[in-house]
Amino acid sequence: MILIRRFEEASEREFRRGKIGGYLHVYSGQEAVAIGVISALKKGDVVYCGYRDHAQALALGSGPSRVMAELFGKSTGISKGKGGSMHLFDAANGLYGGYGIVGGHIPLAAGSAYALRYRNSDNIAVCYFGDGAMNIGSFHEGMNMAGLWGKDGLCPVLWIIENNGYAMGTSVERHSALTDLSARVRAYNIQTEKVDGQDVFAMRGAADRIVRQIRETGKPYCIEAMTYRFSGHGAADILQPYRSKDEVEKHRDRDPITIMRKRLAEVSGLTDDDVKKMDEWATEEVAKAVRFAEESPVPDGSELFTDVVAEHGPHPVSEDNG
Amino acid sequence: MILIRRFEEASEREFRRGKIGGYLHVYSGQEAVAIGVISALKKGDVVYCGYRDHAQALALGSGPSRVMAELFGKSTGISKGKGGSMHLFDAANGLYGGYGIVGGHIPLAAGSAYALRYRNSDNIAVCYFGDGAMNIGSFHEGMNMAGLWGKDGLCPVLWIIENNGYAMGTSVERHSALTDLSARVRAYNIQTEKVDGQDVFAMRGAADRIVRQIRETGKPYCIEAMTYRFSGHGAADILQPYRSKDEVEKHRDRDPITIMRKRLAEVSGLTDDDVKKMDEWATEEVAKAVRFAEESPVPDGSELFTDVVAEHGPHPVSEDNG
Amino acid sequence: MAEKSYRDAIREAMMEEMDRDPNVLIMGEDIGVYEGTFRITAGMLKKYGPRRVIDTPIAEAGMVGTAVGMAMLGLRPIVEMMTVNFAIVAADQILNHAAKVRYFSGGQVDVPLVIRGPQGAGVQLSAQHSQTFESFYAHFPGIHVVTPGTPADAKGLLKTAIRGKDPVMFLESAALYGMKGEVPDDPDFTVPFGKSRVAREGSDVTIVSFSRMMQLSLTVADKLSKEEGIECEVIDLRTLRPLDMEPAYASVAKTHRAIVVQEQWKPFGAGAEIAASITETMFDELDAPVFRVTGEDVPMPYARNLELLATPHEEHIVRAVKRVMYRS
Amino acid sequence: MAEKSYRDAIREAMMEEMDRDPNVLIMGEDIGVYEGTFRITAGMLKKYGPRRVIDTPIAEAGMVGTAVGMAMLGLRPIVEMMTVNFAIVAADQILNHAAKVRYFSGGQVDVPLVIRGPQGAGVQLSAQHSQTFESFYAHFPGIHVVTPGTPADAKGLLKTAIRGKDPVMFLESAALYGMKGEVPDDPDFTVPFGKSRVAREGSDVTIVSFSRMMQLSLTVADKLSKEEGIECEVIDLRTLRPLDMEPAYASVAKTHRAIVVQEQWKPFGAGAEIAASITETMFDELDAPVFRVTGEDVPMPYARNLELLATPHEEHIVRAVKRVMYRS
Ligand SMILES: Cc1ncc(C[n+]2csc(CCOP(=O)(O)OP(=O)(O)O)c2C)c(N)n1
Ligand SMILES: Cc1ncc(C[n+]2csc(CCOP(=O)(O)OP(=O)(O)O)c2C)c(N)n1
Ligand SMILES: [Mg+2]
Ligand SMILES: [Mg+2]
Repeated sequence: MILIRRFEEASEREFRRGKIGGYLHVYSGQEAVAIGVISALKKGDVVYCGYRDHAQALALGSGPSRVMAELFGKSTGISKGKGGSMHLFDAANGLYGGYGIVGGHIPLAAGSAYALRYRNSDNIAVCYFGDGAMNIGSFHEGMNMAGLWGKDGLCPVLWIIENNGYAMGTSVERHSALTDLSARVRAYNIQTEKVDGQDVFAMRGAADRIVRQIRETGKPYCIEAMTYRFSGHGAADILQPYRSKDEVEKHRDRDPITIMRKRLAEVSGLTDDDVKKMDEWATEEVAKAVRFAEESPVPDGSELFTDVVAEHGPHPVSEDNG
Repeated sequence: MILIRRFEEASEREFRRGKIGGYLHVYSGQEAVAIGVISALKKGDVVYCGYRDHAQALALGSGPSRVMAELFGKSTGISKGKGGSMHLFDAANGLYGGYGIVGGHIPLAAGSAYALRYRNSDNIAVCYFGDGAMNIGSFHEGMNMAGLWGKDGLCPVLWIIENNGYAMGTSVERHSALTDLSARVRAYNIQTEKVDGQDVFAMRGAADRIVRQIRETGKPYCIEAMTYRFSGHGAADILQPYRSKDEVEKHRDRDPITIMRKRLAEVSGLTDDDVKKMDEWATEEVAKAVRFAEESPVPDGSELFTDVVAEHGPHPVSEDNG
Repeated sequence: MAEKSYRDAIREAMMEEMDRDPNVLIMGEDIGVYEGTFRITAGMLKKYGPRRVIDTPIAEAGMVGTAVGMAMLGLRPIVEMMTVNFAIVAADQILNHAAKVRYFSGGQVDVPLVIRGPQGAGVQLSAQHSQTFESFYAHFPGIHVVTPGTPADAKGLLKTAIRGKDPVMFLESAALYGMKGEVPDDPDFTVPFGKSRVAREGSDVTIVSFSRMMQLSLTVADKLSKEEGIECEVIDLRTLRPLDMEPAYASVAKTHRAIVVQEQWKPFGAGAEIAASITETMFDELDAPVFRVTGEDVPMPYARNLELLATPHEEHIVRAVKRVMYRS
Repeated sequence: MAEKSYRDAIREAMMEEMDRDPNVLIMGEDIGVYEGTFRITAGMLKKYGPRRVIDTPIAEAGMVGTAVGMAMLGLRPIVEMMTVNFAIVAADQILNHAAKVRYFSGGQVDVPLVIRGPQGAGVQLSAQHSQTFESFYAHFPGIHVVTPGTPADAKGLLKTAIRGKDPVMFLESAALYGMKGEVPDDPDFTVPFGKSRVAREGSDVTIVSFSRMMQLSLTVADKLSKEEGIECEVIDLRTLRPLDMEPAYASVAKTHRAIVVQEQWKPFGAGAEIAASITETMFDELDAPVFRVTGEDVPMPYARNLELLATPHEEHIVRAVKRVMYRS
């Protein structure tokens, strides 16, 4: 979690330095939601997220260097620099993206869950999405199909609502007719549970139990993680006219890292010194990642034309362009 | 209702005779759902439906002749023969269509409701859709927006689920994760009520009360009408492998026309003779409609190019086609 | 070789591939219990069971999206669209997800996904149900667009689609379902993508087309040959993405005249790409501009007489052929 | 006349029309409290209140669908798409509902609806966020497709769109938002649809384009004039549906050579229609085939160097101009 925080701070910095382009959506404040669940998974499970995906990639073990290189658009990035921040992808580690169309990935996760069960695996799919994503058609269609397939034990998917209170600048009360978002999920015959998304132990505890249940039953389940983002929606969201400084400050009291530290101090005697060491390690890892990204080469021009399709790839129009 | 039944029988007959083309979806068995609600409306209210729309048009007063002419693709049809069975439209009488993409019309109704309130009218919008339509994204998006706007009294819309148990050949249990379809609507903060869709008095009673409430509050409301279709999904649905003859027969016991007759006999002394007269009248009306449709001219060829856009209409390619 | 309908060819292609590869499955609305609105999938639920023949809710975006998720994990889903018109509600899943995930993941996944169904006008289904979508989908890289015009191609191209690694929009012509033709018996008979074919040889005018309009062009070509001694060479494009224009170019080098025939609206339709490509490459060989025969630029009307006016017919093709021969 | 940015021109067009007509309202994601991702709607919520400036949930199909319902009852909704890419999820509402209801109702309703927002590549938004959609929408009858290339046109065409009776896809170029230009002060200044304009006169080669690529073409034309004495005539199409090709034809009658410049993928792109139309009508006047300058046929990559390779640049236009002059 500390690594994620330092990573996100660095990525915001590098964005301002112009090293990172496009849109950049960081996870600061929500770390426990990624870590709490992903640490409960096993090899072969697959994870889907939206464009706010750095934390999931790091939690799955993609490595800060390759993730940062992706943000820099370098050939050493996890997607060879072709995807960028919104489209992190690391199939070998179980990360199946990183999608930019809000809610578009939700049916994909249901389908992957079906595929796992179709092959009689006990692996599961996990799908992160925001509160705002729950208003788009693909959420609805994906949920209903998951609920239906779940009746036959054919849809082992864990839905995670990252309820951070806002879709960009629109608060939950202003974008959803009913603010009890879980109620919507229950209407598809899917069990739900609200969990404190600032407390990694609460998240992990729930995840352990629920993941086991999903593996056994093949039925979908939904965690509504109540969380908060500390940064703007994206790097361009400077003014944040939709919330007050006070509100943000108040939520900083429930920083998931502080909560984790306190708790670890209590149960396993974590000292300030330990934390300092962890912090130094994280800072150094991230600095290394930035150096790696900076020093890596950009993709070769020929990469433009690869990976479009497996066969019958594009004819470069530059050849006819005059 | 008798008129509707006779009309639908005639349209099925004329379809078999090749006088009607395209898809044909009749309302037999569901008549009380259309009549019960539409009879409770007033001038200026607007009604939306899917492709199963003959009954609504007749209930709104479009007249059997003009509706039948539309099915025949004649210039005297309510849409000049351009829409056909799936796209009945009669704005003057409040019918705003007639849509063929399942669920696509649901947001339209919410928007029209908003427009009515925006202008401070106390008119309302009514929107019919099937159980199967509740699985598509536009249902979800439209419902949530209605729920949201309803919070400010800006969405006077009455949703009518025509729950006839099947989406084409797929039963509710097989297409919806939760068969309590109203629960889905409540998840958008919309009040719901299940009503016996075979009993026109039950429908009318509920509609009277609910329509009044919607006019007053500007908030959406949803009736789940429990009904059944006696004919196939469409004229092409001959085999009906998804349901047994027995099942259909069982439901015929609850024919809305029989229920209405019995009830009227009880409360207002309707005699068999009265019914016979009504039936004769309806049969004659429908026969007239068929004659009218048959004798009407087809649209003039020039009509092909009108009504595409208000300005900058199409250039006939037949002029360049060789 | 056996004589088979276009419909049966499609059905057989699917069943043979399902027999061959347990990863192949099919999903769609009313394909199982109901046995398919066009009966393409009749008997399949019984034979393969509900895990492999999935009746879905009315949720085209959900269907395609879940299929993308299946495909990335190695299954080979076939998604049946009751008609291709309904795929518009899934356009984002098709064009922004299926067609792009290979690219933005840097090639980490295959997406072996076939989306298939009937399209086209002709039976008074009016404005929302009568469209064809070849140019709509073929504009986007990352997805193949297939438009078979014969039973043999329907079978061979569908097998290629199912065995491939990429998403495919497999656009069938509803009007051709009943058409019969010779289909090879070999269960490994496939037709490659990106290989247009000369459907009929001729020396006077090149007609470039695909799907049902290719068949109509053949009819016209035979007539013109018999009645007026005009020999048209008909090129069947078969797949619009990848698009193989070489046979068309070779033909134009011989005939010096070409027309394109498509069913749908002229503006920004498939014919524009074909005509522009021919001109770009074969300008010096052309003795006349490449004319396009297309449907009228209007939403499809319901009335039978109007519908007939809205779609291309034999005489339009005849006129265009004569026009490029400066005989009109 | 005053110098204004393309962004302010759009903003002013909307506000003037909202002042003029209480039936005009605007809806979209984060246009109110957030004041718009591109700040086009800054201050509008405050000025017009939440009934007329509606922050919507993330539900593009719902937005367009509700707006169609409003428009049929006489309101004039403007739907802002945060970017036009997101409109794909509403493609069915746009193309099957907004564009067709006038027709299948036999002309019983007007649908005065404007769907607007930025599109185009250039700031590393990668595959799902960098597309342009002119040919995608312009293929369908029943909807106008507008592609303004200057601040004056942005304002004048948007006013025409808002005052009209038909649905309009108003495709703005995100890259032009900051561009300045003279804009007439008259609050009734409008630019009609279907009137292409000569953006620059020239006698050697006709360049047909629209939106940002039209601006790029102007830059190239000036350079070619100064550096090589080649005089290009640049035609700005302004609206792709209705499409007015007359000025392009007139120009080709003079220059006998033409190229088309578009940002998006070549296959089945807007350039194909334009090139095919020119050839169809002006074949005998052409001394060279009409070449197309387009973006590469790949989903947009994220890396800056690849993105630059994927989009058309000055040198591509220069090369195409020289090619039709047989100077390459
Ligand atoms: C279909 C679509 N519409 C709009 C957008 C623009 N957009 C990107 S993120 C976002 C807000 C999403 O909010 P939420 O789902 O709550 O996720 P969070 O950003 O809070 O994690 C919007 C509107 C988009 N990417 N896709
Ligand atoms: C988006 C879309 N998908 C599929 C269809 C084909 N289709 C037409 S009606 C129908 C069944 C609808 O069932 P329901 O909503 O329950 O209405 P009912 O016919 O029972 O009145 C289907 C699948 C369609 N018209 N639109
Ligand atoms: Mg959120
Ligand atoms: Mg039903």
